[in-house]
Amino acid sequence: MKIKIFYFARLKETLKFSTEDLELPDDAFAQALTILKLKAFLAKRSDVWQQMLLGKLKVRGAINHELVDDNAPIVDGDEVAFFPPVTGG
Amino acid sequence: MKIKIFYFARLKETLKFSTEDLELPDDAFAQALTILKLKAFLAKRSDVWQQMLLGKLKVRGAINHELVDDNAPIVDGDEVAFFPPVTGG
Amino acid sequence: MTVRVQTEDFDVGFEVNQLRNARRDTGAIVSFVGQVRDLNDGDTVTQLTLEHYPGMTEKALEAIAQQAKTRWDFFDALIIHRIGSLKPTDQIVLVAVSGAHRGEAFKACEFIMDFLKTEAPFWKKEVTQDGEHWLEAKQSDDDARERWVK
Amino acid sequence: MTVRVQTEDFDVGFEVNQLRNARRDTGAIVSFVGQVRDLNDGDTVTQLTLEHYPGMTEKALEAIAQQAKTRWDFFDALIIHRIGSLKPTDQIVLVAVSGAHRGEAFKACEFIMDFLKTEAPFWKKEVTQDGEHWLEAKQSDDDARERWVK
Repeated sequence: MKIKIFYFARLKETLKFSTEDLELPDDAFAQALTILKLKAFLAKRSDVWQQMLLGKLKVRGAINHELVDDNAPIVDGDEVAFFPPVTGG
Repeated sequence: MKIKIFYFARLKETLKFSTEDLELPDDAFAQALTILKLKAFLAKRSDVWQQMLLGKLKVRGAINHELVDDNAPIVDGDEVAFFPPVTGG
Repeated sequence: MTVRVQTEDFDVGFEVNQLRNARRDTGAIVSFVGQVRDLNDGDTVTQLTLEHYPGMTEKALEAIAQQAKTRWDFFDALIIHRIGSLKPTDQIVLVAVSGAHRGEAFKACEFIMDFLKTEAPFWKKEVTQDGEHWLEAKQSDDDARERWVK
Repeated sequence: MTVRVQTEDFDVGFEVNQLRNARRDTGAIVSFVGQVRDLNDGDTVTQLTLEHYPGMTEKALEAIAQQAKTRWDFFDALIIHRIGSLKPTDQIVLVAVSGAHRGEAFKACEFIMDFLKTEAPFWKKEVTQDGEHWLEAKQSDDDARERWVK
């Protein structure tokens, strides 16, 4: 499966990633992929990733431009985004 | 005692009075004058006055530019006003 | 706190900018503009005349703004109310409140409007196709005011 | 319903007049303007950068306006939010709501602001004398949002 991931604000700056295309083998993991499982997967990349995605910072997820919670399922072709709580207005 | 009375909106238009200076003998009536007693006093002038001041129209009173209730006392030199419920804004 | 009762129209953008720029720590400006509707209770309105009680009006509006100030934390409030002869789509009233944060500014602005509607000595007379008549006070305005005192 | 996300400033007077004049039965326009404060948590702010999520931002703001529409009776809503680099006293956001009556317009405007603050993907980074840092989300904003869902 192929997904696109965007990172914003503190995540983007610290991870030095604004966007990436991620390709995963179509196995059981991919078929049961959720926001939380994707966070855990990415967190294995390094301590910084671990810290940013599963650390003290509350990270919110969006799928295809909709805010979702940690259990939301991710499917092939989805646009996923991770970002800290919003601070506009 | 001498007081000044103002009438507004429907009262002014129907009574054909916008303002008047009223002089009352300094008797027991004047000494115990209230908004309600003044209304009753003025209502004796004619059916129209009776209708406007003690009829179906809710009439509010003010003394020296402050909204007051029917029992508010009126003293010499006061500026009294009668008007329907307000409709600004 | 500024209160103006005037026949002239007002410029919302100018007034809001004045409030906004008065302090560099202003974070929020809430404003209300009321305008003459062309329809009221199904009648087509062609003109509206606003009468008031000179002397009392300004005092009543200032008292309302002061009362708001004792209840909410805001920087400044501006009240402009027009009098005289107005047409549909004319502006009647502006209430603008500046503050550090939005919650208190929203409440103060709505409070001022609800009390202005029920305590400031203005009276509206409408001209419709059926002639002219004084507007009746609305129960909904009394109810709106009551919310703040319970 | 109109949503605009832009780097340019906006003109509150112009926008409020547009809304006001769009319908002759408009009786009330409630608007909120947010501006960059020169002080935040005691630090002097010299600059503010607003990042957002293009594509999602517009959708989120439209969804908020639509949600307000299902809850209150108003005519139209306008949301303008600036992005990019701003300075103290710059305008950040405008929410304006037009309607027949004030109560519903006040509620809709405040509702839109409370949800914009907690659901629209904007992030603020401040530059102060101590360097730059991302702003933290505020508990008070979450609380403000919660009032509408209980």
